[in-house]
Amino acid sequence: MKISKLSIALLAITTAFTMLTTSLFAGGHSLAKVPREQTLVLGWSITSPIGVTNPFASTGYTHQEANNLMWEGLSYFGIFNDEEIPWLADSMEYTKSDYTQLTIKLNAMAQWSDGTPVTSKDVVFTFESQKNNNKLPYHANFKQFVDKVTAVDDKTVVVDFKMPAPRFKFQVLTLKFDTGIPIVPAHVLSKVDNVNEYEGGNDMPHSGPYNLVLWDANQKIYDLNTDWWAVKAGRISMPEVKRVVMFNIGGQVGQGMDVVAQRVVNNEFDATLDMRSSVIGNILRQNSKVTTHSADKPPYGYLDWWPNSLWVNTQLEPYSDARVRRAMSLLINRELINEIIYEGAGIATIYPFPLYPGLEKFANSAAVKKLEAELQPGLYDPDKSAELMKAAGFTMNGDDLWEKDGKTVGAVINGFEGIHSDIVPVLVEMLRNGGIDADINFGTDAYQNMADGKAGLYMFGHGASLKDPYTALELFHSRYSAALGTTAGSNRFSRYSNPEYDKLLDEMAPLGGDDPRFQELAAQALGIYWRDQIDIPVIQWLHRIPYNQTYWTNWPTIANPSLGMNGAFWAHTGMLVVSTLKSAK
Amino acid sequence: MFVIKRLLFVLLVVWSASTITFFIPRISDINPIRERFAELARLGGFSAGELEKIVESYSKAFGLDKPLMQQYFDYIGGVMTLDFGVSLNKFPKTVLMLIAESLPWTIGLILVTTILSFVIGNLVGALAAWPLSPKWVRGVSTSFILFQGVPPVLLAILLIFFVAFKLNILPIAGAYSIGTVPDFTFEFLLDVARHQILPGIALIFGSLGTWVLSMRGMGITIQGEDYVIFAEHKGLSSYTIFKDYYLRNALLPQVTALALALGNVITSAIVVETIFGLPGLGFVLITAIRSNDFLVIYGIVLFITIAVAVLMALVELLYPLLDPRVRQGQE
Amino acid sequence: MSTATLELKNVSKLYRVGKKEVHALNPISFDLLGDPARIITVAGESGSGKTTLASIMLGLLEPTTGQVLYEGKDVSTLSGSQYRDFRKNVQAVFQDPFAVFNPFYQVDHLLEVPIRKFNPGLSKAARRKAMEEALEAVGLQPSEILGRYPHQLSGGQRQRINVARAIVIKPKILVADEPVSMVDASLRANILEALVSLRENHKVNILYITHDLTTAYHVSDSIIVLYRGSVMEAGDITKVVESPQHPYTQLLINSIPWPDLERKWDNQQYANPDIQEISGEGCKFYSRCPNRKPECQQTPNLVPLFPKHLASCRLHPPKADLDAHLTNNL
Amino acid sequence: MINYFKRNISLTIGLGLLIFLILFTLHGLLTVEFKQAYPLAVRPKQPPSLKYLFGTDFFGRDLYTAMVVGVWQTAIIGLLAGAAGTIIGIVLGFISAYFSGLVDVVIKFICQILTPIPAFLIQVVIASSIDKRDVTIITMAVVVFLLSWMAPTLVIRSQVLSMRERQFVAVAKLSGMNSLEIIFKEIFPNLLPFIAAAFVAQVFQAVFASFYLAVIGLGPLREPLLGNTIWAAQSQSAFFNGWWWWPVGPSVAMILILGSLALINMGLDEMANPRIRNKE
Repeated sequence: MKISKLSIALLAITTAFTMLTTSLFAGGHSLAKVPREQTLVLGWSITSPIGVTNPFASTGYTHQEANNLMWEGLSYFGIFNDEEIPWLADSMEYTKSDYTQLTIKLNAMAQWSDGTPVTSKDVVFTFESQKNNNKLPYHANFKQFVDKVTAVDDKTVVVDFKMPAPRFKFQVLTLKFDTGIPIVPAHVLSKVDNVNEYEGGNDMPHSGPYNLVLWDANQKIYDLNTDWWAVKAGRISMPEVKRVVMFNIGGQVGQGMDVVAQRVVNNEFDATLDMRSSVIGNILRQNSKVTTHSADKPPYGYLDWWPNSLWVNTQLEPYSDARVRRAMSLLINRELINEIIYEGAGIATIYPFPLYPGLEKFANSAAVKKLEAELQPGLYDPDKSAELMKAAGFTMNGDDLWEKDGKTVGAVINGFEGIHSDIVPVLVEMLRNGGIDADINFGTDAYQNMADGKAGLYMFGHGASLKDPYTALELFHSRYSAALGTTAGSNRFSRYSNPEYDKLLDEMAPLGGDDPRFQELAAQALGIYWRDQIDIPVIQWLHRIPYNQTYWTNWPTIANPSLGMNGAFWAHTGMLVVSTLKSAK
Repeated sequence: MFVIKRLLFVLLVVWSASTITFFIPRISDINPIRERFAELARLGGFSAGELEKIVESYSKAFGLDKPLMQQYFDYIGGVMTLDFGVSLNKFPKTVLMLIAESLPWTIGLILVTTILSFVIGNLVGALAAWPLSPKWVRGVSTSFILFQGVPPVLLAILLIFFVAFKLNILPIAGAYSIGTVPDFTFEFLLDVARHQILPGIALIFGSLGTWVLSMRGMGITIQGEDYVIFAEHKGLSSYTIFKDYYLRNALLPQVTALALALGNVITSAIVVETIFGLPGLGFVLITAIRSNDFLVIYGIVLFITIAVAVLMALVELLYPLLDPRVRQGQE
Repeated sequence: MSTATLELKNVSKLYRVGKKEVHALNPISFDLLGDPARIITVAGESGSGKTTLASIMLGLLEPTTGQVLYEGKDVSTLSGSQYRDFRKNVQAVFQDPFAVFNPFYQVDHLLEVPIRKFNPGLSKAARRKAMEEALEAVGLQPSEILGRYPHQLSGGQRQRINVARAIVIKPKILVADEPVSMVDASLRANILEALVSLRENHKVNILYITHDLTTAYHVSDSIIVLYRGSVMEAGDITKVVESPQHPYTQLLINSIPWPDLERKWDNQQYANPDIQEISGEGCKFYSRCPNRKPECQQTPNLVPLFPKHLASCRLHPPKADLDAHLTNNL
Repeated sequence: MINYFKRNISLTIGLGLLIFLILFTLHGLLTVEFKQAYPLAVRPKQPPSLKYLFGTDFFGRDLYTAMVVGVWQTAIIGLLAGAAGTIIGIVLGFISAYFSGLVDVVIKFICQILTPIPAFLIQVVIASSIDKRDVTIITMAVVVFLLSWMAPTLVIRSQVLSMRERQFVAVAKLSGMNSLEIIFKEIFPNLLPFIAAAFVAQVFQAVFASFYLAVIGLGPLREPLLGNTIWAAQSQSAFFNGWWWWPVGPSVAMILILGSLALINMGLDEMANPRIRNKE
């Protein structure tokens, strides 16, 4: 055969093959056409397995990948209004003053997408499963606190606690940010042998406003359920978004967000995951229709609940010496961090919790202010740092690094490439300039190193306090202080142990957040956190989400708080963000 | 006999590749299951206390608590039946399912670009060596060798910036337009094709240089062969000599290089796919690497190895059909 | 009774290619005596086993059966000074005047190495002198040759350097494997002359391997005709060439366009070599032989027909009273 | 000599480029302050100017200094991995060809089995498996070398084998050389162009592979390795933010390095294989 003919034939065969297989695997769906102006396009990195919608499925389900549009909680929390939003439950109250009993009253109209009503049976099933199935995420909380769950009638559930549980309602039963549990349909899951391995699929009955209609490696498509109970119940008006497309932006090389940013500029995406501050500024400059939580002003976003510290393994030499921890904190120039990474926005922090209304009040209280002036947790002072290092027995070696017994301070900061690749290199250099032998690790072993306590330093957030500082401070309680060589739980990387500190926390536990005694104890605990430099607080975490108003308006912003929810469509409250959008036409 | 020998050889290749991929990750003590749950915990939604228990129970489910050699034999046994196990990340999806879903994209991209770069590269290489082509043609075509020094990944980055960002004439990324429902219509296929152009160009130019170089070498060697000289003396037109004697004979050995080159093409395709967000094998592989989904990593590495080994064997078996000289020699 | 300088005892070579066995050389025995020096031609077409025979004699190839004895000792067991002695005294001139040169070195290398190895004591000047003498002996200008790289010289020059190498070493036995087949005709006489003078002046025994009976007739004393690994005919060169007994030898000689006008160029049709391959048993020439008979399917022996003239052909009855040993007939 | 360079144009251009790169790096190494290749050293995000020849990046590295150090580190990886691969190749190739028999069969077989395994994939597996705290320039070189010694082994082996059949080897034997002398004095010198070509090819492979690993973020992250710089630029959306000079510099440098190596390799090929020599 002639070469030219051969190659043409080969090309034709290949093209035909590609097309055939593509269409085979895509599986010949046909969906009704929905015009772009009725469609919401979200850019997100989808990692969960195709077809897994069941909230109890272990390695798959995550509310972040638009499954929050299918599953609802008893109530939501509008963080910027500091206000609860009743949802499946009309009310949820502690019915004993020592926080040992909770009564839940469900909405009469609430129903699953297959027409079955949502009843106390579903709530009991959800709670009992969490309590008895150790593969479910809130198993520990239920086991620790819940004594029994009783269905009083079709729409009323009473939860009895083993001990005072003043934060249980908010932490576990209320959906906000990434925490809380959705209610699952008992009539579906009680018939399933292994709920952890049940995928759910596109058609699993759910209570939320959108039905999953297509899911492939590229995208997930949801269509509006016009029969949604919440509209009939008067919770909300009929959503204007007819179709939601969550498009997989994938784990690009170097997490190349520029492609994503450009697609926002091109009006391909209506919203995406959060951006670096330099990038979001450029998006706004290039497309005037795009706005942010703080409109077109820095910091172009809102405070997330995940303030990041340089966590320190307090049991590992030489970090076990509080002077070394303090010396490292003194090397962190928080002003400079604001300036070079965050374009001047005041992101750098000295707290292990986000400054939401309740917490800001606490941070500004006289007791805390006094401690701050005394301990100067945000101080940048290399000379003082050097003094402390000398006092701790270190000497400066020929490479300008501190050394003791021939060993430098091997400070490899373990972090996560996608979210920390701007801040960690800067921290490393700040530490190096002060004589700490620092380096970066963005490897997939970063978490392992934290959990095993092999390394000394980790860049990580505190996903804890939202209303009062208890949960954040409790992270450092001795009961979580795993010995070196054993595994530390998530957010327990400090391995810190101090009876004085524990006593404060134990006394705080049964108290409500607004109790004056609680505030007093919390200030003392924060004082110890600063004094001992349990970890080195670095930055508040911001969500700089671009909101494209070409097709959709009414995004939750400072000027227009809507229901007070944060604008992240991937948070549990994302369902409310999507449902309240208004068409720009 | 020859066929059986080749088959045994392929098996040995697969065995050694699976042994390497099995043991290398064990030199570190990363527990992929814990990493996965830690990531979920980081995203929120997990109270931390019970994490280790969950990890433990899953380790058991995946057989990670068995003795190493037991795991090894189980694993090799699985590989031989194309059972690469299940994905940790996308459980309960099996690795084979993930491969099957992503394979068409990769095959499409690789086949088209490999054939195009093979055809263009060899033609250019042949022209570079052909003594009758004008001097400037030889100069220009020889300079194509410089493409060897341009990694496809760089081309991909530059193409996205200049063609997609600045000129905005081709899609930036993805396999097809957002919100499009894949079906077997002409519009959809056109849409897919448009999305394949930039990654295709990156791959074609990335592998062109090698073909030009080897073809040029081959061409110069062939010129001296008796049959070419004979054809010249027969007074055949230079086009006929170029096409039927020179190109054809020089091209044959290149075919054997094709299978081996596939390994390199796949390497490039993996990174290019990831940059362009095409949901092919490379995309799945990089995602798996980032999430420590080690069974998926092994599975894809092995699958590609098997593919390359089988293709090499096939080419070796089919080669005699293409080249009559070898056909005779073998009998 | 002097010991044979080089003695081949039942030497044969068998190659295995896959399942096929190829007899490159069937058992052959003969001696090369040190004195008087003689030139023996081994003739045959390509594939007849000439080069295999040469390689075995040179110790470059292990025989499958039999032994090569140098001064009575098995060559494969030689070591130390005995080995060096063997190496020095059994030498070769090869066919390809380019391949023998290591392209990395100047041509001097070819002459210098054996001088250094076999005459370790020589000074640099003495070595140079030896090289120059040898070059002159083959009619080359040392100044034009030394310091050059092989590709800078012509084929004829290179081949004469090759012969010069033999002169430098002064072996007792020289295997000349087609020494002139790749050289311009005009230079052939020159090179052959050099070989003949080696025998005359240095008492070198020469095994002249060729497919060219004309040159063989001119330079050698006796001949061995090989066909597909077996000796077809052997003996005094004049006898064999002038009255060939074996049909194969006849074929060879008749296909030479002799300048003698009296002789007719025999154009007799020989059978197609492909029709019938006899492996193992039978006369090797059976399939091509115009005179073949049924009994030819049994392997014939090499037998004396006349004094100093042997042949292995069933067409000729052996003369029992004559010496059948190959050596004694050469 | 000059004539030869005139004839072998690719070798000439390739060597020229390489010499330029070497001079650039050497001059840089002698004049720059190494600290400026690391973050917080200079004003960040500055476009190229007289003060900052190649601009500065988001983190406040001087990109000229980063380039000098990066090319230097790339060269270390390339040379180390290239030399290791070639030396292993020479040793195994000669052992294989010299001892023949079982040793040869085993070595050849192992090489043939490992050859179809896509090395980059295994390198990715290795690089993502080793403890990230241990990733340095040296480990990069080792990772790259581990699966790249087979090609030179096979090339050297087959060259030795074909050399061994050459007549000058038989002549050397007749001239009284022993086997070792023959290998080192007769065969080895003739292999030099092949060894040089194999070495350059190895260096090319090593640079290429380490570059790929670094670009996908598997390199030693703090170092200004060329691939790392591109990785960092990508992860800070350099193009989108208009900091085009950040990724373009290292890209051009990488293309020059790989291009010069490819050209030299081609030139050496022409040298080793006389048939490919330009007939002009």
